[in-house]
Amino acid sequence: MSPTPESPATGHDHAHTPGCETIVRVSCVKHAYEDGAHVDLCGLEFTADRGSRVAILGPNGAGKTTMLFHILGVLRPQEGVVEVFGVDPSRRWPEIRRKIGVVLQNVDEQLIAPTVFDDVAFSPRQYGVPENDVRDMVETALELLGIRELAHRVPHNLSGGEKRKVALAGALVMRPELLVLDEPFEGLDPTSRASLIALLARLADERRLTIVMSTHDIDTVPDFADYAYVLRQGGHIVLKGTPAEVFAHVDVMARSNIRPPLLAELFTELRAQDPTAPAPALTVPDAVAALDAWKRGAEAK
Amino acid sequence: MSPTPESPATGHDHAHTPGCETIVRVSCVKHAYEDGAHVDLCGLEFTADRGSRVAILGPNGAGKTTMLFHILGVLRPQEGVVEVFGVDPSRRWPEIRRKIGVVLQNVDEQLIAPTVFDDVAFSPRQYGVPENDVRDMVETALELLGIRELAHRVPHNLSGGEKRKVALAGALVMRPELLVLDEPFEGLDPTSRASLIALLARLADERRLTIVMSTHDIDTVPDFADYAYVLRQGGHIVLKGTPAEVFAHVDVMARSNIRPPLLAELFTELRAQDPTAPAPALTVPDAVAALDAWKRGAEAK
Amino acid sequence: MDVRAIDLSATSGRSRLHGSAPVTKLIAFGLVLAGVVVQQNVLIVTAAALLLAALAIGSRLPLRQVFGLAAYPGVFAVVFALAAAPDVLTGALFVMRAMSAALAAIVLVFVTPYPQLFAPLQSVLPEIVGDAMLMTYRSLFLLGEKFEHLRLAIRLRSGLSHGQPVLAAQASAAAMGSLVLYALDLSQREYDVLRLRGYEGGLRVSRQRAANPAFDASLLLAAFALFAIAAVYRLAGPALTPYSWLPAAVALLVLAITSLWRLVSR
Amino acid sequence: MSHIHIPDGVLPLWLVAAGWAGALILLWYAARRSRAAEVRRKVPLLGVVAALVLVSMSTEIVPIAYHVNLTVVAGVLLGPWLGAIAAFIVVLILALLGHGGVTVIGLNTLMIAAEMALGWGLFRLFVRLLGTARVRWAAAVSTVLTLAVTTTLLVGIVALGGGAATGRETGALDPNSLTFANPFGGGVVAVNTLRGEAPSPATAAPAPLSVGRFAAVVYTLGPIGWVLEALVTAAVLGYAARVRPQLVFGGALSALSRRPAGDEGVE
Ligand SMILES: Nc1ncnc2c1ncn2[C@@H]1O[C@H](COP(=O)(O)OP(=O)(O)OP(=O)(O)O)[C@@H](O)[C@H]1O
Ligand SMILES: Nc1ncnc2c1ncn2[C@@H]1O[C@H](COP(=O)(O)OP(=O)(O)OP(=O)(O)O)[C@@H](O)[C@H]1O
Ligand SMILES: [Mg+2]
Ligand SMILES: [Mg+2]
Repeated sequence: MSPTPESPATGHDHAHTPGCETIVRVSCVKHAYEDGAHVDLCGLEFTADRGSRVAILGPNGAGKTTMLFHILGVLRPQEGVVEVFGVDPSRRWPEIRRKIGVVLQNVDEQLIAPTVFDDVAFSPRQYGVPENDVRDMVETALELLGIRELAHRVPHNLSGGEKRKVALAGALVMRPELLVLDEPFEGLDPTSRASLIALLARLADERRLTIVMSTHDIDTVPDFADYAYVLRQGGHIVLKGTPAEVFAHVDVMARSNIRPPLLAELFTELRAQDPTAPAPALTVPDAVAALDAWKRGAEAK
Repeated sequence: MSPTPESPATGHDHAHTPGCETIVRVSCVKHAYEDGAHVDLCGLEFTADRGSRVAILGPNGAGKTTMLFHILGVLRPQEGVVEVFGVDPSRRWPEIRRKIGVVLQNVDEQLIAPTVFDDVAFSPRQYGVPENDVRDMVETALELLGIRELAHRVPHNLSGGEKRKVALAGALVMRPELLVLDEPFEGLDPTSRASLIALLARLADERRLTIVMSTHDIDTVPDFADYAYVLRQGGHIVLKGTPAEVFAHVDVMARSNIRPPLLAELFTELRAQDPTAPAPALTVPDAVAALDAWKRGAEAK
Repeated sequence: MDVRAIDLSATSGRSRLHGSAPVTKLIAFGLVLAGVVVQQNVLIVTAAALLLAALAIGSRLPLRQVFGLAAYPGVFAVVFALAAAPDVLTGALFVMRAMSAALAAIVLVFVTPYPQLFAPLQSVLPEIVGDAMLMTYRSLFLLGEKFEHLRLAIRLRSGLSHGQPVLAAQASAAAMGSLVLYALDLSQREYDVLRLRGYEGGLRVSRQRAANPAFDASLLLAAFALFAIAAVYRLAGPALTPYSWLPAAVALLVLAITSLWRLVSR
Repeated sequence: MSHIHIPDGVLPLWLVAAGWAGALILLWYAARRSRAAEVRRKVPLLGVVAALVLVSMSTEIVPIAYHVNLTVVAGVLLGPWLGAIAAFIVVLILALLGHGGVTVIGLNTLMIAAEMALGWGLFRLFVRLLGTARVRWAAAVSTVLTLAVTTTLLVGIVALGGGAATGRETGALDPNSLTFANPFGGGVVAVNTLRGEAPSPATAAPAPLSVGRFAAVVYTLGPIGWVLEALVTAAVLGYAARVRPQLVFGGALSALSRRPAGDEGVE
């Protein structure tokens, strides 16, 4: 029914295969909220390998945040298996928390210390890092995000974009191996969005950081993600694969209330009119090249 | 420097011209916040005519929300003129408030009653409408947004998209003539976004509702807006016109930290490679038609 | 909210007083407060008030807010003095005492961010109290902003209209209820955040250090001198009373010079 | 709320010292008592509720210049021990704004902590008596009773302080509007230091305190404030009980809308 870029992960067996180490695995987790809302993350299995960038897509209320909360051990699965770095995060979070950086949907509420410096220093201090090393770590993290000059500012006087960068610095300060982001682009203007994507891509490459994020911004997915998962209302995981593979399933996406990226839509419609039209390209340069080639082909005939 | 779709509005004179009644006018308003942040909404004049749908674009912190707050009379201009329905909203808000519906950026902050019904009924009750009529008005508003079944739910427990619909019902319940929306699409999935756009378009047509909204979601602008204004960092209004006119100014947009919509970018790049490429089309059907025609033209040669 | 103006001044001010170490300022504040409270001589207390005013002016604090806040306990003291003081001098003493004590506290918070004040207290109070104080600081701004937006939304939806007190009161109560709910949900989300970020007790702030130790030393010296003079006047009492105009005159001079300097160097 | 607006240097030293001693002992004890609760749960809750009380004090119910205090609401959510800690934080921050002297932080902490504890206990009691369906009534009645008791406590302190006790917030008025023209504030403040004259500070003659007169005025005028506070508290708790019932009836600490994850019990 859907493209599966890898054989289904079964148990820990391939956790030690170099180059394909599974960092996160969510397997048919069911969650019932107190007020009766059900999220059943069944269907396909969710996995994220080391160094990969995974996007979770789905309509409002599908269960994206619920899934991330299970990965972070904030929720405990009533049924099903969650494994992060090979352990159940809801039971053994203290063992793995140093390896995980988190930026939640509402960054404002995530900044808890009275200054930017103290906020970024929060985790290292709690883990008992000596104060001198803390200073170095914080400065490195601020440097990475280009916000050293904010160090002594107060969080509530920062702009939305700056707050997001501070939260990201706080998530990256312990040099995590896994970064979990809930709708990191919400409320950012397109340019800030593009620079955040570039930053994350650079981090993922330099540090072999694994990134798992949920987003509604479909058009950024091809630029950013190696893999995409699509959730349907109710939590069912209905698609997985590379962005190109996923977006090819226009019908399944539509049932998940997701419109394909504009370019995918354009190419699909174009093909409906004219079967010789090129296969969907998902980024502007690819699309230009494809269209140009197509038209040249037509001229040549 | 920019396309101006109408002669500059000067004073009230054309307020009685049928079909071109100016509902909102913001003319070189300057605002200084306590902490020293300046927003100077100068440059072009901002106007919104009856029945038109106007989008305000600009980078984070440009002053979009500040401009909307001036239109709503929440802020009082230290310099410059704001006119809504011909009066200064910051001084004579009570006279015009029944004609204006508002949905602010963060819908969570607008839910003020323990049930959806009471929340939507808030404004009519404050105006002293008899309880029987209140019931009718609320039901009509809920019907309009297709959320009758939510009437007795607790708004705090709803999903983000549902909350937004409730807020919109609360804004529409008094049958306003002007609707002011601050980033109405933030956090909505693409399908909800599309259906909200369709709803707003229908309302604007049926009721000759004037809609003024700010947004970062450039790709929805061509579908939604009749006019677009572009703000630069600092508040300067640098562009105004129909979406097609505005998006043609790629250079000015780029200086405002705005990437043009994907399709505009695609066509611009295509033209750079091949000067015979068609002029930018902003919606998928237009684009398909244009590309198809282009390729046919090439074949014919 | 006053808190926001104070925070803005404390975190963005650039005066020498802003730059000195919070501990220094706390000790100086304690000395001044003690001096004011033990003092029986109205002229000496007035001298302290004038010096504090000079400090506020010299540090370019927002004077309207500073003196507005200091006047508030003054009103209470005036009421008390009018009613209970046996003579004008005693009445004036009560008023000046209240106002200079308040002025000292207000100048302190206008030049020192709250967290920096809480940090030294943290070491003497139970851990949970210290942590909760720091948490209150952030929550205050989150909730304050939230409440402002709620009231704005209510106003835009025609609540709080004039002439309908019952409806307006109902709308206010609704805003309050909504705020309480938001606060509770916020505390749950903060719980998640604390857990995810590894919190196990013991919030720390980096202590601000003195930008200019010499200034700190002179500040302490001045505060101690003020306390010493007050103590001497209290102990030596009648013998010194004829000369009590002297400190007041000096303080007035300092105030005049500071004001002039500030006007000139604007 | 019976928040004492006494400036520094007015109350006798022994009373101030006793207040500080009492408050510090309470604080230590409260910190010990609440040790069972997980630190990650109580710290944000304390911060948020203390901030809530402060924010509510800084705003007023519109048509009448009355500012609510939400101390009973805070008490219901926090319980008596965490309530004491929140009381200290609130009073400390208010003192740094010049609202109440720094020296009287101790006494004020005791007053507000008592108010929260009492509000908590009475609300529990009345919910049990009246049932959870009449939460508004339970809230209103317990607020009125709480304020009546803490006002009595205040009269006690005034009596202890002798002639030196002075202006306070009566519970019904915004402190900012406490002017001479205000019959309520002026009355209370004036009467507590007057003997026979009309309660106008302008014509006040110096005299020792009459606790009887003070009490008479407080008990005749105070109820207006109590009722207003009770109405707001009832509305707020009613709203909260409707949306998050477990937080109101179980206390915010006991209620978890989701199970705490793996490493609970850090302490
Ligand atoms: N704390 C909660 N209590 C009760 N129900 C909840 C809670 N959180 C989420 N839900 C419900 O669970 C479902 C999944 O919610 P979730 O937040 O995971 O969706 P989402 O995919 O993140 O949506 P969005 O795109 O709007 O962020 C929804 O139906 C929602 O109403
Ligand atoms: N209440 C405030 N106090 C001080 N400065 C403010 C306040 N509100 C906005 N500003 C400042 O005014 C400028 C314009 O802000 P505004 O919120 O209008 O931008 P915006 O265009 O709506 O941005 P966004 O896209 O992020 O919503 C910014 O520099 C901002 O920091
Ligand atoms: Mg979500
Ligand atoms: Mg905005």
